[in-house]
Amino acid sequence: MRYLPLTDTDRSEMLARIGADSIDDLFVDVPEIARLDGPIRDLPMHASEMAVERHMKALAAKNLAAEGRPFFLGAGAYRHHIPASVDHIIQRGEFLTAYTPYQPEIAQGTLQMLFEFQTQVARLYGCAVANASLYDGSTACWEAVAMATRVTKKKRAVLSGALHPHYSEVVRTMAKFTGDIIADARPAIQAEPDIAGLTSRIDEDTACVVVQYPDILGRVSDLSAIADAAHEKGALLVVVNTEPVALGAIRAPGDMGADIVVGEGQSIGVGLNFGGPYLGLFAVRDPKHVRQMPGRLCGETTDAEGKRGFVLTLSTREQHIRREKATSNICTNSGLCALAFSVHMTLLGEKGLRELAAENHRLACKAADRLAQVPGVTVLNNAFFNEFTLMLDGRPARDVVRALADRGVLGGVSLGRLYPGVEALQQALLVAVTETTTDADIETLATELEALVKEAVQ
Amino acid sequence: MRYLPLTDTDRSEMLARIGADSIDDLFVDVPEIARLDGPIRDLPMHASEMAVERHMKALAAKNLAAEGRPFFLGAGAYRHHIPASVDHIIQRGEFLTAYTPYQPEIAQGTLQMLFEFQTQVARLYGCAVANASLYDGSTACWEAVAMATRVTKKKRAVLSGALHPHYSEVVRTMAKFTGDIIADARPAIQAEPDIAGLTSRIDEDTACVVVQYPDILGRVSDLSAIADAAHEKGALLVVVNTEPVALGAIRAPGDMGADIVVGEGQSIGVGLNFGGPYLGLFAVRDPKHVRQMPGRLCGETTDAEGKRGFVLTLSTREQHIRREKATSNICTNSGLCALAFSVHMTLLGEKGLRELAAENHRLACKAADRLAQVPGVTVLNNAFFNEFTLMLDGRPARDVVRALADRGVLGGVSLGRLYPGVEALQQALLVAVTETTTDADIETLATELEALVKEAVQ
Amino acid sequence: LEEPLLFEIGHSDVTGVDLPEVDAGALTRLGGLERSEPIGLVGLTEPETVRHYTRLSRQNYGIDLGFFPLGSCTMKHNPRLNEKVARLPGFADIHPLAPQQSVQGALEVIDQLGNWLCKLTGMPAVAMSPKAGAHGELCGILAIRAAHEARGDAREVVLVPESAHGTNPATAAFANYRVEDIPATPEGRVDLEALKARLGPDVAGVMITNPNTCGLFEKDFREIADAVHEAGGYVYCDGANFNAIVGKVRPGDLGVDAMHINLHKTFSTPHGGGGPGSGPVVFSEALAPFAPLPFVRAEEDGSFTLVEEEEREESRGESFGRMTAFHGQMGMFTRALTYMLSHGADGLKQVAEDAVLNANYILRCMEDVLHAPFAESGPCMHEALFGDRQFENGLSTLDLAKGLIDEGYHPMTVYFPLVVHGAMLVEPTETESKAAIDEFITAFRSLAERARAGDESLKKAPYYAPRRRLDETAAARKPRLNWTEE
Amino acid sequence: LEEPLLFEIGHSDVTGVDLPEVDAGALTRLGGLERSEPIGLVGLTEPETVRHYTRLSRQNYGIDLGFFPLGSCTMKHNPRLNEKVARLPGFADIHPLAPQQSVQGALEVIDQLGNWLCKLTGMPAVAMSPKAGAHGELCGILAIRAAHEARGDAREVVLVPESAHGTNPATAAFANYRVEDIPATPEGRVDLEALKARLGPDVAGVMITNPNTCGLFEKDFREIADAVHEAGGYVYCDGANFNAIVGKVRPGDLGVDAMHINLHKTFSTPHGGGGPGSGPVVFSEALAPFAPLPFVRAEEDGSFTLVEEEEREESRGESFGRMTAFHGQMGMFTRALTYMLSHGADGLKQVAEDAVLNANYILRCMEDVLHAPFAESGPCMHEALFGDRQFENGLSTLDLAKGLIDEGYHPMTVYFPLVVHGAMLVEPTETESKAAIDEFITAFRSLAERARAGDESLKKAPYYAPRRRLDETAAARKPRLNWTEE
Repeated sequence: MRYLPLTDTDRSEMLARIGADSIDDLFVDVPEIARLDGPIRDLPMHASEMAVERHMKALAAKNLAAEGRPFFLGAGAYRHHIPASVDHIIQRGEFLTAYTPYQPEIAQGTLQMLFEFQTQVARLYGCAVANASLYDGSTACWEAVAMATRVTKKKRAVLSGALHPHYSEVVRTMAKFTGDIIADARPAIQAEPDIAGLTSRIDEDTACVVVQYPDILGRVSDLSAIADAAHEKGALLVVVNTEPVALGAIRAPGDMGADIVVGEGQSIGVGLNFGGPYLGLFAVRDPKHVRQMPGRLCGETTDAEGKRGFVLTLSTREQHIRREKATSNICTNSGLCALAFSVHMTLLGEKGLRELAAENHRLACKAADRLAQVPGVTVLNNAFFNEFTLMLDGRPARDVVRALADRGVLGGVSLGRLYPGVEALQQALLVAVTETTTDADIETLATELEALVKEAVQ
Repeated sequence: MRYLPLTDTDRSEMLARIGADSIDDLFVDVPEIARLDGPIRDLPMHASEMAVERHMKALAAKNLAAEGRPFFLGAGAYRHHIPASVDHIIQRGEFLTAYTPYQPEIAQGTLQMLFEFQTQVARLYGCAVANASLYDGSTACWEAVAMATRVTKKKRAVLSGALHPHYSEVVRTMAKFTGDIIADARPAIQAEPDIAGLTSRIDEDTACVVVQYPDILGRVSDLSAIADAAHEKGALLVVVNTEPVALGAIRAPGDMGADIVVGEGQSIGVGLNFGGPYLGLFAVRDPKHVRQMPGRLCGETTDAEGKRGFVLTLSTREQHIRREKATSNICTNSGLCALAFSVHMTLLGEKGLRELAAENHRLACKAADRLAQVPGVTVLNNAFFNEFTLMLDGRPARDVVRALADRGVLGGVSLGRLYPGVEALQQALLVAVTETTTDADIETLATELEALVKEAVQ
Repeated sequence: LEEPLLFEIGHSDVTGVDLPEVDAGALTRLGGLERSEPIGLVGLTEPETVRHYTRLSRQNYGIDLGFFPLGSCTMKHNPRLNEKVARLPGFADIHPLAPQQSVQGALEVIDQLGNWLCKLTGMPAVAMSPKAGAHGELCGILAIRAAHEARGDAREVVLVPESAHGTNPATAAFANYRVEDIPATPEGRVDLEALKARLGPDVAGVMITNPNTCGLFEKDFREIADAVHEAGGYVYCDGANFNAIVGKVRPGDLGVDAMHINLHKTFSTPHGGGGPGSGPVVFSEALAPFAPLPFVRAEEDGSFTLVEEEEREESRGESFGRMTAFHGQMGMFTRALTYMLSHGADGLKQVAEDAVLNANYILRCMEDVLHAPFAESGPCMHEALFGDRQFENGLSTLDLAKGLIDEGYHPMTVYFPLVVHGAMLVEPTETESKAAIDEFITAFRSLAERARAGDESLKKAPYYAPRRRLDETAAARKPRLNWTEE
Repeated sequence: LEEPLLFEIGHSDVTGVDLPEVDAGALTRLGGLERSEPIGLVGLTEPETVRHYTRLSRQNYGIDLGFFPLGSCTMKHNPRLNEKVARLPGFADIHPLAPQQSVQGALEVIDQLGNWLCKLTGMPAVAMSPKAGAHGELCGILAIRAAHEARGDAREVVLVPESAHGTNPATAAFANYRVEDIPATPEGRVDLEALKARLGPDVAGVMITNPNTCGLFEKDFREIADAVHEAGGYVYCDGANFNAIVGKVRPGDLGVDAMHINLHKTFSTPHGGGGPGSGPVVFSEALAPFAPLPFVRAEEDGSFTLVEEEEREESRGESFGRMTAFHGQMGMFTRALTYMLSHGADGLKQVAEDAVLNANYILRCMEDVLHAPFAESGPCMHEALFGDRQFENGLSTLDLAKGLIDEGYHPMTVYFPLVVHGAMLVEPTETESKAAIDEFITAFRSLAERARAGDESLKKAPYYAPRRRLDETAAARKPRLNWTEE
């Protein structure tokens, strides 16, 4: 019991001080019906570090880790190189084992970091204010819809068909209970997003329009027209971004009129982790909306000696003060992931982020060109950042993905998995390319795809 | 150039302040003949972290790492489980990136750790005083011989034939230059060490006798008789230990009359690392010998306010003060490895070290019994701790080791490799067993050995 | 060592990564959306970055540095093995949408961890995807709403004790319920009779924390549950304090319908300065069918399936849907499972016992110098509750808390629960040694005595922290939420 | 936060590992040597261990915390990639005596690193096994002795400049040479004429540091080398300061016969509070045959062989033997190679340029307030040397050094080299930013001015460190070298 410092002698002395005969005297308030007579059955007893490490390594070995093999999965989670110093820093005990900084005098490390993080996110998104993080992109998306209904006092949200289907599903799930009305759609398989179709769905009852940028098919397009259309009807434009690296190459959502920008921050500093923990980013363009924001905010102030310092602020929005009137029920968020993001972003800086984005785009263009040469494969997109949609002749993309995995190639995400049952989308394969992709990886994917598509067509 | 903070603007400003026109103005004192006109040729240019990591991982992947495969190598380096917290602690920047603690006011962390380390080592060895570490066991062994010649003012060292041959070789190499006389021998293949033979070689000119415990064949035997014989002739007994875990089960060398105890500390906290960095341990039984010791010593003192504190002390023995009259030329030693050792030893404690030793011995006995059942295989030792010698019928152990490696089994160290050309030792295989060895590993080794020995005999 | 802000030391043309220079000509297919304006970010080289954050870290207090008795937050040691395991490429470097055949080990981790949670709580089902405690509460409340709706029963009220965490009422409100308070008895527990009286056809359920936030075990929990069930409602148990009873009591035996478990509290995954957490929810048979997607199903052939929307109909037709994009906090799952395997069933029982022992020891060593409102209500569980009623000269809980900082401790939780004046909630956890606790008691007693004596110097504490008291009012009045050039 | 000693908080029956209980019956074959007495060790659980060492660490200063201008020690940033690479199981979890077929990648690392070192120094051969700088010196001197002895030439003297590191004379003495000083010119370099005058048939060689410890490049190095060679001696170059010229100057072009390279200085492997280091030695054609065993040989088929005693005759018959049990500091090799690949040939050149630029900048920004004895001797290399001649009121270099601690800096190297009164050797390294150096200069100037003004308060500095001045005399007079119960 290597994590338990009390010795039996300690325990006896402490029981004596308390005036209890045995440890069970301290559990007298547990009703008899619920008292257990020993360790819970059917579970193993304690084990050495070595034995546990072996067990967990055996489980890890059953997974096909991305490193060293052709890997093209994206659709909301991206594999980027994370500098070694990021992990070093987040393992500093003072960061790792600290609590939420409610005692600012001894939490300036976390607080200053969050202040810097908020600044980085706000600038990346072209917004005025960002919060100190939420759970992930999808829950941030729902929080944005909820905030829009609070701000506009309207209850209808129009979701773009090209919003990540998991994100729409989260919004729909939550809205079922809150009574909000969600208008959503499936993506149309076409080279350009249907902006006119989307704006035509905005009406006077609309609280917000939610669009993804780049969208689920990897397309990028100007959002200004949507912003104008939304604002005209008194609705807010919510923009979702799942690949922050893209914003090193393309215009910021805030600059195109987005009112709330949310996204997944995982690409910067966090790693794939099979889906979590990730990092929800949340920012607003107009500072007047700050008091409707969910989540923690860190602000600058001074201490009793006049030194600059940082504190959590505007907490009257939050559940621990406002209880049922809070802007969100969020308490724990993604502090350590925010740190990882901020450290990685600091290493990148303006220059590095732009170079990283350029490198991603360059390689994605290269991959798109190569894959377009494969007989039976068409690239759908005109424009994209580092992810695009392939249309495969004759064979459901889902099968192709599985067949590729059998050959050790993680070839992409099939739209069939994301949209089960939607016939029009079954042939579509999402392919993401990052700086970690090699020319050899692209070649392998092309070759393997060629074989599989040919096989299907024959 | 991610490690270089100066910008071109900085460089220009600084050159201007210095009054130089170009950076090459600062290298004017380099003779023209040696000035290079650009980066050195035939070497690659700078590379991204990702590219370098890939390169190094590709090299690492060419090695057969021990984990997860049957592994029985020892002979001076042992594979033990190292708790994860050890590596966490040694990566704390305040330990990792500190210098030798010459400024004690801001190095109490390192210094207190060394004071604790010295205490741990002294107690483990049954000695009065241990130093703050040397490079490794083999160089510590040489330093012990050199110290014995200083103390006794005699120049002859008698080495046991069962001293690790690399250690004897280091001593012989050094002695060739210092003019010391080394009497050494090869190990006799027998179940018990030849103590009488060794003591008979001690004469009045002998500065020290050097024995290993457990010895190179894994044998353990009482050292008292050798100590007595040495002391009778005015010689010191130097005891070498290459497996500190053993001292959790068997008597301490200091308690049997050893005057200087040295050893390799790698087993506790350090890891295999293909031979380095390792950790030289060095202790003396009699405190009067302290001023003849090599290497750093940390001592307790007080500061100007009377608070307890620690400093490097007795540095008049050392090269940076005494120059050519120093007790050793050592400067850098193994600080971080000493920290790893000390942390691991702290986690073990008296109880854990004894349990660890017992578990090693239990598994080694189990392995010896199982391997003794293999036809054509004999266990040489009567007594051993976690390593013993197998005699193989009909086939040089060296070939067997290679054939086993082809099958993914790291089956031991052949004495043929350690003693090339010594015919009598070619059939001997050293097998080490630790707590990391599983029953399945033992079974695999037995099965594979059986096949190989049978093949040879046929 | 003071550390300037990143934006004061960084530069837009400095970077700590070595990437190819931007070739503007390569940005060919961005649909005309190339970013032309500066983003406004700054960079540092690696040496500067490591130093910036190392220096910042040293202005923080963490468990690694000392005792951290934050009540209800369960600041226990974070084993380093857990950190190592979570970083294995087989767990850290796999994609949430990878073909299931390629992530069988990951699905098995989720299955094994779920199995542990079900056995430890005595509940039949578990939802693994909630991202933190409050998300778990939402998960539980949504399942309750879904269950009621499934039978056309549109109940509107959730009952919550006054002493509850703020997340409870916030969650219920977020799920569009009206929140009503449950009164407490003078001894600090839920008033069973008052609760029974309030039950009725409009009450969807109750949310009760057990052990409660006064640090007491709700003796009447089983009767409460029976009464709620009889009235057609469901029982949500806030599992934030499960640390006190893990391995000793199974909530399922007390009639719980849903309970979240904070892996970052009871099961030692690190708090990280504010997250990430992980809040799996265990369910009773009644609520299990409504649990969210996706979930892991163990197949008879030993393989594992991640059940997503596609199989919704066949597998869990009544699921209320998806709460988050992927399938939960894998990085926390691997850590928590590692922790459970390390402790085992016997060790986890000892965890609860030692946590409770430590808390009672503090309670009994302090009650003569500090107001302990529920000291007579029986043993406390894992935390001891005090109040500031006996302080003089206007000194308050806040002053004592800041005084603790000067003694080298993190303060306890203050002003929570709301039911006690100037509440101080002290939770030692099981990973503190007796020596550490004895030292804390000495410091805590001395501060309590100073506060009772009206020592005004406490009003300006801390004196020895990186900062003196910070002006939170000014921060809120004129918020400065990011850096701008003066 | 003060931290007690391990032996004051640990217990003999506490452990932080979970191992099977001792079954005394299992200790069956120990030859009757079972240990019956207590060893005297104490243990801590993991939470206590992590806290003990974390708190200790906070009483240390490292580069990660701030500027560390220790002259001749080259405290540069330690890249975290290097740490990660060194821990790859393929490097960290392989045995030194593993069959060579199973460690080809490790041998290739040694070969690649050796190749980098040869190319960077312009030397044909390298010995990789020396464990640190001083061990490398020994390696070089032994090769020199072996070379002389091989031709029956028993020379007895090694010439060493007065300004040399203490390891130089200690090494020569350890190899049984008599050490004689070489005088210096007033401008801080070796006196060429005096040296030439001393050369003769009894001189085995010279040991010269270049750049030297006065921070100057030895302009006449080539002529010195030629003279030594002509007299039948060899030239050992102490490579401790290679940081200043790496990628800019190849010592092989200057006539060096042997030079060690401190991987923990020039090539950024961490100092670790006192090691481990790594000191490979490059050799000229003349000395190459005498280099130690073992070494790595690249075979024509692309494989690598570790040449050990077995092949001594055929491969390197004149090798002076083995210096250490195995084959060097692998853990440092992987880090150093990672560093070299990261910088590349272009980056390493920039390393030297920036290191020299930073040092000259400090020299020129200080020379008006601090005695700079060799300021007129030309540009300094990677370090700037000052003296305390202008201090008043008995203030000395030590006082200024301790004053720097209060300003948040580690002191520079003090009282070395011995040739300057109250020497202060300041080495900024290339990994400091201009901003960091400017801040340091401000603090350093202010202290220099206080010392010149005779500010007595400096005599009691530091005031703000974990300890005030420690009594080193008392420590040496009555040594307490380990813990004993009072």
